[in-house]
Order: sequence, then structure tokens, then C-alpha cells
Amino acid sequence: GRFGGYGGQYVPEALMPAIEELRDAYERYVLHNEDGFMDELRAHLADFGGRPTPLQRADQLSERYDTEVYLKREDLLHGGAHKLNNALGQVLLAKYMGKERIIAETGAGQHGTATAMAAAHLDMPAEIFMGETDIERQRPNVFRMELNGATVTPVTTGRGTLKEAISETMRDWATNVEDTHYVIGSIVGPDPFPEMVRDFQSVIGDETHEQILAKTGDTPDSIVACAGGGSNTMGAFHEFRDKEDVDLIAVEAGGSSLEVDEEAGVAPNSATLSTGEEGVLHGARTKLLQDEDGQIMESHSVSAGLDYSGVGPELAYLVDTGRVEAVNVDDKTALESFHRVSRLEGIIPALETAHAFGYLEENPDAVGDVTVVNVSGRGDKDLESVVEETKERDLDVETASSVLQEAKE
Amino acid sequence: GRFGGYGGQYVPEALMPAIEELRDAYERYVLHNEDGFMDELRAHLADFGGRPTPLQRADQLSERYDTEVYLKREDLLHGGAHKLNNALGQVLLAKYMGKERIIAETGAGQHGTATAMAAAHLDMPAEIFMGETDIERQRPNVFRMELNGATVTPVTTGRGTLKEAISETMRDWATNVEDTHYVIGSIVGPDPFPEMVRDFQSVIGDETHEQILAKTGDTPDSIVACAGGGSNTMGAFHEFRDKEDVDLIAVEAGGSSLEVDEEAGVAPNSATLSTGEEGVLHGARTKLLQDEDGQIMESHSVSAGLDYSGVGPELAYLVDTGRVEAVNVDDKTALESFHRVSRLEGIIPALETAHAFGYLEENPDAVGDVTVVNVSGRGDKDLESVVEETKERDLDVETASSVLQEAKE
Amino acid sequence: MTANSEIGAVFESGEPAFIPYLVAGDPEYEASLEYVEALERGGADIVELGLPFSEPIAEGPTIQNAIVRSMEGGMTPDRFFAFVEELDVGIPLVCMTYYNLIFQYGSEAGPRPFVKRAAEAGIAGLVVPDLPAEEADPLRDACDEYGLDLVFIVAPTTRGDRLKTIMDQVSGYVYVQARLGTTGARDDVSDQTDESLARLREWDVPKAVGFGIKTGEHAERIVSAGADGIIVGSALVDIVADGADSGESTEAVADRLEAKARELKDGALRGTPSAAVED
Amino acid sequence: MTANSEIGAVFESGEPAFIPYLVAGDPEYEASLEYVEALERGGADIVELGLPFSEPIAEGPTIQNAIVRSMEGGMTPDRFFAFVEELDVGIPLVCMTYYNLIFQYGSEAGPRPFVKRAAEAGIAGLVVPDLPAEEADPLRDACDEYGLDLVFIVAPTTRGDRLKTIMDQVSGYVYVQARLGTTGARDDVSDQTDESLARLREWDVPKAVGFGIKTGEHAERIVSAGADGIIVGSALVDIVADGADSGESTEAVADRLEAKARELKDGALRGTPSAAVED
Repeated sequence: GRFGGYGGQYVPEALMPAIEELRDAYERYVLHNEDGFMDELRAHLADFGGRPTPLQRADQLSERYDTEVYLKREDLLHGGAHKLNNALGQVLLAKYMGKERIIAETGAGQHGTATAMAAAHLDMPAEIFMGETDIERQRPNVFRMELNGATVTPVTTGRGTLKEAISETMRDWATNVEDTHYVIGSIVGPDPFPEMVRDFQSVIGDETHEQILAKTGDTPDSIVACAGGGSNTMGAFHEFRDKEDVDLIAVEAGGSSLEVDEEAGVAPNSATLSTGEEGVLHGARTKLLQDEDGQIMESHSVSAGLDYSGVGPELAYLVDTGRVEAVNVDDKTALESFHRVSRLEGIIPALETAHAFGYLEENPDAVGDVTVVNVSGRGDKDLESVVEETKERDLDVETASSVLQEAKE
Repeated sequence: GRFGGYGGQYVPEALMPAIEELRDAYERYVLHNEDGFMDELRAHLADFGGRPTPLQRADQLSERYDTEVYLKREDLLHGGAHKLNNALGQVLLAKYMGKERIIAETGAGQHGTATAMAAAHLDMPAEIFMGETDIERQRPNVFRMELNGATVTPVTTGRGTLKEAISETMRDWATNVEDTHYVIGSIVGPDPFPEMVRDFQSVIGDETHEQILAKTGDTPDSIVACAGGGSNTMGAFHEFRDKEDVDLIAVEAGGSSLEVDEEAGVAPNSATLSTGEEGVLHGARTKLLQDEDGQIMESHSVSAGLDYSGVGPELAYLVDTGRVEAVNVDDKTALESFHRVSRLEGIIPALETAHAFGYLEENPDAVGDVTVVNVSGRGDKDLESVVEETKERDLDVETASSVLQEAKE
Repeated sequence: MTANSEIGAVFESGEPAFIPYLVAGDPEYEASLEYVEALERGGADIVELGLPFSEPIAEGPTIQNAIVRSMEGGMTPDRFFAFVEELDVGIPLVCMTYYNLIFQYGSEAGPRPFVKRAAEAGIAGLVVPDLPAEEADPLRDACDEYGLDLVFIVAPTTRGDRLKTIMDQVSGYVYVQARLGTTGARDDVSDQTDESLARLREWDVPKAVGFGIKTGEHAERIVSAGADGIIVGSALVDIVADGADSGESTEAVADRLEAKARELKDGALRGTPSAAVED
Repeated sequence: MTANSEIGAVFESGEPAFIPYLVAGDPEYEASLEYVEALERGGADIVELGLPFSEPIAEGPTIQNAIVRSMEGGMTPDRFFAFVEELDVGIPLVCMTYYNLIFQYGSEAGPRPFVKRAAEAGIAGLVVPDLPAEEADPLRDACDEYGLDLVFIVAPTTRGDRLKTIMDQVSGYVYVQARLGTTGARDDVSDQTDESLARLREWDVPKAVGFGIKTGEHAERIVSAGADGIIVGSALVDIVADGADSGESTEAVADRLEAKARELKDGALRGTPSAAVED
């Protein structure tokens, strides 16, 4: 559970036995396929989730960048993002562990909807904690979770966003730890979560490896993935960790600026890997956006899914060792890339994913001759934000959209 | 181009040469794989579209109905519905034919978004005609089409809905027929469209056959699919047309009632196969919702995608011959099924698809021991309608949804 | 192939035929009767009368809107026939409508009851824009039985074998579509018209050109290019629409229609080769 | 394993220890000083002082809100130490905070600068709710170096080897979590408390029970079950919150805190075996 100095288990004592139990279950079922756990998981991922997802050559982007650009299409997974890989894995594991209830936190709602879907599919009751501000902003996702039979519990503390929802879910877990499993949504939290979530997501890289070999006969020169918590990132990278000639590029949200506002306690970005400092948050030692005292700062990104003040400890470690390169792309570039990729490829990427494409646009020569971009999710969820955010900016967008035009008026 | 007395080519003379050219291209490229057309299409469907889609056993529904229920997961196709199978096929065909421009009509926006995606992917300019009333109701889909680089042209005639959009697209085609291909969205329109669209969609049934054999060793006892125009229906059925022991069940929208209001010229349903009369509309002889004089009546369904006054001529023929059974499910049952399937299976079906599930709920003994339901699309697009429609009704919905609760207040 | 002697007589006169089009019942029944009669006074040789269908896929916006007005006024096939019977004109009337109305009419399946009733009402011919020659046999048979002409449209895209098929079936006159697109008045006359007329030269069937003719000059230009007649719809329907929108009196609108008809008829006459010689 | 003689002395007295908790700086700096002093007057034997952290994952709503009030009032680690130095009390103070604040403090990496400064300010011990024994070595070393006790929490779920690991590391007292969940006042006292105390009987470390103690009766019940002390947080923070909400004077709130402290202390005293015998 350690990645260099990062990782560990910084949680209330009441949770430690559950975490030890989870570690044990993880080793038995996930690592050693006890009772055929991994076989069952793979079957659910295939039949319910739609795996394998395709690896597609992006014809127009390849031409634009004079580079073979391949897209790993996690946007085609059930629910519209890579999140289900992990949610299905953990809910199934909870079942194997004899747990009777699932809890999860959600910010914009992506992990919550994936967990609700997985819980319905596997017939487990689920309660999703969500900040009341986020609930207001994400009604459709709240409704999707409820349609899938989950209870969505508003978190009214603090600003009512993701951080508070995580803390509240930890509290529920501390209260109901004996029959309840907490499905953490990224490669964050106490050990074994970072390792386990990475393993559940590593199906992305496993498939990519096989598919790129079939298509090109070789490993790619680089893999580009956006990084918030980092689960799609590590999912795409893990398989290639020992292949030193494959550059692993993690693209963080540069937000509106990399400068922090210490007074307000706000970092107008989520570039934790690039600008954060080591600390302890939500159960793990990792890089954080924090002030001098160690208070956690509000992060910001145009993409809700990257908008988090921490990052997975393993990713922090791999950046320190140089195996993974941490770069960042700002809100404006991400928005422009959202429009460009939609127009050129007929794929509307999630705003998270648009950051990865933004890196490609700004650094077409840095990715080698063959690159894979992990399309972590689809952008249907982001349409309202995009209209809103595009309105405020003078973007270089070629699309002549009546909807955008109207919004500007 | 004939299905019994149905089908044919009832179009303005100006279009006849284009239709003859299309017939020729269809036979060469689609039926005889000239220049490897079908191979290229299959590659696009796999890499860009995400085919094959899974055939999944629905565990909770199987238990509920004491029947093996399998789901053909077209909701996992890129864009969220089966529509892309046809759109990709036709846009690629237009390219092979040397056309330089794509036009299409759309009602709720599903076919329009699929066409816009396919056109972007294959680098073809696209113009989508959409009634202005529908544009108002479906802003997100308008934006999706525009993001994919398509021009969305409002149709201001009549009530500004699907019928008018079809007529307007035909007019554009009649004007620009020499360089333009009209991508019709269902198995309707003049020959060769019904046959060609069916062939593009029949990949659904082809995969289903192979998958169900792998899972059960036998063909299913029945296949249940919703039917508006009928493209997902024929797509699912075609492969099994000669297997007489497979019941083919087409579920139409019963709307609020099967009774028509001749005075108002409105049929409060879209049950064309069950209640329509033979006539000629939009290029083909088929069953129609029409008044005594032959004027086309407005149809109605809670599901926009089934809300059409006509139906594919081949489906009309197969119902006449008894090979396909036409049944219908009303708005209320469809809405309840939407909620039930979402809650039990973790799959939010399109309201169209919910009609097929409604039939299963009302007739669990009529589908044999093994049935396949074609999940024609996902229901994310329907969330607003469902809130709206659920509000007005006293539904038997177990989900305790805060969003619904709020809407009721 | 002329089945109806009335229409045949028009073209046998040697003068170019002026064939105006209006939607029957636009904007309402009584006024519409007067408008058709005004066209005759203005020099119409044949009138094409639109029977409105709810899905007019071949029409541009002008005629679409006329169809909506007529249907909202209660126009039906039976009312249409009553309208025709009530009309006080001495020139042949051609009914233009879509196939579904023909197909549905009466108790018997197929087009026969419609054609029978049309003949009784005094209709001389039919034009069905969504019925290509390939699908026309049943209607052709019924028209032959009841002595109606069946007019077909030839488009700029109609070539080779298709052209032959159509020209073998057409009767009364062939409707030469002046350009691609839908009905509607334009400011120019397409070169496509010349090409179409050239392709049709070898057939001894009257050629009436329609789509986009708006002025006497257009009419002159088209007749001088070899047309035996001109068909004008939208330019006249525009006058009806203006009248309906501005609340003009029926008489005033009728006068304007008559004047416009005269302009078009005079233009057509100016275009005849003999007229050119006499100038 | 008692590193700090102050805390050791409290438990050596034989009387059950009453350990109230408040968030330093809640609702603001000056009043908070008075409130802590009032607790001493009410009979507190040790005070746990919360240093607020932005993500208090182990706290219930009452203390979360107190933390928000304190942080909005500008509380920081440095202000906290100033606060401790300014306090006029004669009893040991234990700092309760989350590990990130300890980890970040000062220029040197790790917990040493924080512990050094805490010792200078007069802090006698630390409780860190998100630092289990497994991760505690660096902090344990620093505490040993500067003579601070490091209090660990034992939960109802803590059994077997884990319990042993913790009890081997704890100093000052062990914080026995009365029930699962987060901090917060409840109306009942859990059976889990009895079980936890039974499990801990074999270790010769003072056992202070916290989580949910609200009244003198609770305190009595818990001491009679074998606890060496009681820890009360939310019931006292509620009084501070009420005062802040209603605009009560600092003195009035301080009086209420003192009275509540006395009730709890008296309850604890009633629960001692000797007290029971004497009754």
C-alpha cells in the first residue's frame, strides 16, 4: 500500500479493521481470483459494461497532427465513462465479502451514477452522498441515480461539493462499517483503494496493449490521459509501466491559472501533480493543493471530474520518479479541444478528456509517431457547462452553432 | 423494392434518377461488397461504433418473469442507440457514390445526431432538417449535432415536427439531388431505403443469433422489439425471418388510447401496424394513420422516437402475413417499465425501448422460455420527458425519487 | 396519347397554352371560385387546381401555405369535386394532388373511384407529383377508362430510358420541370429548361413548362425556347396569399389575378415564333 | 508508557478524569479562551482542544460546524499555539487535530516542528483521529523526544492484534470510542462501551471513554462500567453553538459551560466504585 513515501492508511481507527478486511478480500479475490471472482467480474464487464471498448484510429486528428492518433474509447462503456470498471469491481467485491450495503460519494455525479448502475445490476442497496450544491447543478445525474434505485443523500456541510461528500461518506462508513462497503471512485483514499481501483481500471491498458499490437504491431510511443484523481490515468498507464519506451503523459487541469490565491484558500486549477505539495488527505499521503498551514484549498477546473484537491498516491510517486510526465492544459484550451474533437471526429469527449486532447493540440511533436489518447468519457453530461463556459470566453471555435450563438445574445 | 403490395417509389420524378442510382449503388456496394464497402463499414462499426454490442442476460427480469430474458445492448452503440448502424452505412455509401453532401431529417434528434456523428467521422458536410417545435424541445440534441459540425436547419412549416422535417428534407433533396444524399432514418421512404436500412440494421440480429447460440446453444423462443418506423425492429428480426419457431413481436406505441379523433385529425397513438390503413406516404405504400379522406393524422406517443404516422412497408407486410406479431403498449405502461427496468437492471432504457419491456411485463407468458429484448437505445435523452410525464400521472413506481417528488410539488 | 379531347383541343389551336395553378379553396371556398374564374378572364387556357394533401413533399413554401389555408377552411376531396362542379368556367381543369388522396377515395381499393368521380365532376386530367411512371399503371388504367388525361412531370434529371418510359405514358401534355427543386417563383429562368426542351423535341406531345415562372418576360422566354405552354403557380398563389394577409376584398384580388394572368398569357403569345416574325 | 507527567498525575489521583473538548477559537478567539477557563472551573481534569482542519472526516455535524466557525475567525496552527499560551488554566491540555496540519507545520518535513512548538506552548499530549498506529512512528518519535503523550483511539471494531499494537503505543490515556460513527451527542450509551472496556481490562493504561456522552447520568453509567475518565465534546460544543446563534453574552455561555461541566464531573464521580460503596 505504499508508493515511495505516498499512500498509507490515514483513517479513523474505527475503519482500520474494515480496511484490513478489504485488503484481505482484495488479495484473495482480485489478485488470486478466489472463487472465480475475476472471471465473474470480466463477464459482467463484457455483457453489462460493453467491454472490450474499441481502440480507434482518429483519422482527422492523425492528419492534423501528422501523427498516428488512436483513441481508447472508454466513452462507449455503459454509463458513458471508465467509472463503471471500478464500480462494478467494488460492488461485486462487496458481495463476495458478504456486505449488504454500498455507499459512495460523488461530485458531478459520474462515479455516483456508475455505482448506482453497478449496484442495481448486482442487486445491492446503494446510498450516494452528494453535496447539496452539486445536487442543484447536476439534477439529471441525481435522477439517473434515483432511477437506478439508489438513495441520493444531500451533504449540507461546508460548500456542499465533492470534498464534503467524501468526508461525509467516510463518516457513514465509520458508523456502518460492519455491513457496508464504501466504493471509492478513484485511485485515492487509504490502502488498498489506490492499488485496487488501479487494478480494476487497468483493463483499459490491458486492452489497449493488445489492440495496438494488433493494429500497428508495436507498442505506442506515448499514452496521453487526463488526470484528476487519476483512475483513468493509471488504468491506461499501468500495463505499460515497465515499457520504458512508452511515454506516459498525465494531463491535469490548469484551470484559469496555476497561481494560487492563498488568501481565499483557492487554487484556480487542479494541477496537483504539477503544483501540489506532499500531505495527507482522505486517507492517504499524496500531493495536495494546500496552503502553508496544511489546510486543503478549493481547486477549480471547467471539468467537474478533474476538480479535486488531491491525486492518487501512485501517480504522485510515478511523477516523482519520472516515469510519468505531468503536464497541464487550461480551461480555455480544454474547451477549444472539446469543440474541435467533436467537430473533426464525431465524438463529443468529456471535458475531462478534452484536456488530454488539448495537450495534443499544444504539443503535437511531443507524443511521438504513434500515440494513444484515453477517451475517459463522453461529453453529453457537459453540454450545459460548455454552453455556459463558452459564452463567457472568446474561444477559437469553428463550429457555427445556433445554440452557442443564442447563448451569447 | 416490394413487400407484397407495400413499398415502391412514390416520389417526385426529379428524385427518381437519384433513387435508381442509389438502388444501383446499394446492390453493388452493400449486396456485393464491391470495392470492399462492407468490410470498410464493418471496421467503422467496430472501431468507431463499438460493435459488437453485448447480449446480456437480465438477471432481475429473468427472475421476475420466470423466463430467460436476454438484452441486446444497442444502447451501448456510439451515440446511445441503434441509429448509428444505418447512419454510418449510408454516409459511407454516399462517399462511395461520390456525393459531396449529406442531408437528413430528425424528429427528437436521435437520427440527426447519429448522422452528424457519422458525417463528422467520415468527413462529409451534413445538414439536418428539424422542425422548429422540435428544436425548442430538444436543445441538447441540436447542440450535439452542431458540435459534430452539422448545420441544423429549422423547418417552420406546419406544426414544425418530424413530418414537416421529412417533407422539407425531400424538397432539399429534390433541389440538390445531384451532389447530395438523403440519409433516411428508418426502414421507410422509397425503395431502396426500406431494404437498405434494414440491411444496415440487420447486424443487430446477426450478432444476436451468434451470441444467443453461444450462451444457450439454441435460438430464442421470441424476440421483442419496439416499432415506430421499425428500423430497430427489422434489424433485430431479419436474421430470424426464416426461423419459424422464433416469435417476432413488434411493440408499437399505444399512446393514451387506440381510439382516433377524426375531427381533430389526431391519433393519440402510433400503433400504425395495429390500427393503420394502407396508403402512400413519404415515398412508399404502407400502413398509415390517416383519416377517411387519406389525410395523414398526427400521431402521439410519450416516446418521440415512436411518434410517427407511418411504418416500414416490410414490417407492414410481415404483420399481414402473420410472421410478425404486432402488439402495443400504452404510455403509462411504458413509463412504468422505464422506471422498473432502470431500478432492477441498472440500465436506463430509451422510452422507445420501454415499450418492449412493457409488453414483457404485461405478457410474461407470451414470450416462451428464452426471449431477447432489443434495447434499441439508452434513456438519458428522455430524463426530462420522464419527469414531465410522470408528474401528470399516478404511476406505479417504486423508486423514491427526490427529483420526481420535487416535480410533483 | 391524348385521352381527353378538351385538353387536346387547347394545344391543337397552335397558340401557346397558359396554364395557371391555384389551390382549390385557398384562402376559402367562395373566394377561390371567383379567383379561378378570374384566371379564365385573364386568358387561361387550362387551369390546374390543387386538391390539398397534408404532406405536400413536392411544394415550396408558397404552395405549402396555400394548402394549409385551404385545409383549415375544410377542403376535402368531396368538397373539391363540389367546387369543380360549381365553377363557372369553359376551359379544361386538371386536378393536381398527391397519390394517397386518390388511393383512399371511395369504398373500393385503388384509384378507380377517385377518377370516376373526377370525370363526373368535369375534371379533364390529373397531375400527381409523387407518382412516377413506374407506379402509375392502376391510375393510368382508370384514367383511360374514364377519359381523363394523365399528365407526367419530366425533371431536368430525367434522361434516357426513364424519359422514354414517361413519354410513352403521358397524355394531355408533359409537365416540363424548369429546374430542380420544389415549386416556387424565381427571378431567373434556368438553362435547364432549354436542355429539357431539347431532349423532348423528338416526342410529339405538348410540352408545358412549369416551376419558377413569374413574369410575362419569363413566359415569353420559355415559349420562344420551344414550349407549347407555360404553367404558373406560385406567382399567382402569392397574390392570393397577399390578399388573405392584408384583408383585401375578393374582387380586388380577383382583379389582380386576372391582370397577372393577362401579363403571363401576353408574354407567352409574344414568345411564339409567329409573333416574333410579325414584330 | 506515560511520557508526560501532567496527564499521568491526573489519572494517578484515583478519581475518574473529566475530559471536555472544545474547538479552539470557536466561535472566536477571545470568547473561546473564556470557555476553556470555564471548563476548568466546572471541574475539568484535562481539556482536549481542537485545532481545526478543513477536512474533519471523523467529526459529526456539531463539531464540523464549530470548525467552520473557528476557521472563519482566522484560526491557524500558529494562532492555536498563541491561544494555548494565553490560556490561564492549570490542567493539562491535549491538542486534537488531523495529521496534515502536523505534517505541514514548520520548515522541516514531518511532524517534529509541530510537536516541538506544541511542547513549547505547553501542550501535554496529542490525539490525531486520522492517524492509526500503523502510520504513527514519526509522530511517536517526536512526541517521545519532546515529552508529549500520544493518545490513540480504540474503536468498537478494534480487536486482537490491532488492539495490542495500539495499546503498546498509546501513552497518557487510551481514547475508548463508545460506539461506531462520528463524534456527536446521543441519548443512549452503547453496550459497545461495556464490551470495549472489557477487552481493554488487561492493559494498565487509563481508559477514557468518548463519543456520545451528554449527561451526568451517562457519565455515571460509563465510569461505573470501569472507565477511568470520560471525554465530552459535542454536548459542550452545542452550548457554544447555541450561544453563537442566539447572541448570548460570553459570560452567560461560559456559565452554562461551567454548569454542564460540573454536571458531567459530578456524574463521573458518582460512578466510581468507591462512591457506590459510600452511598
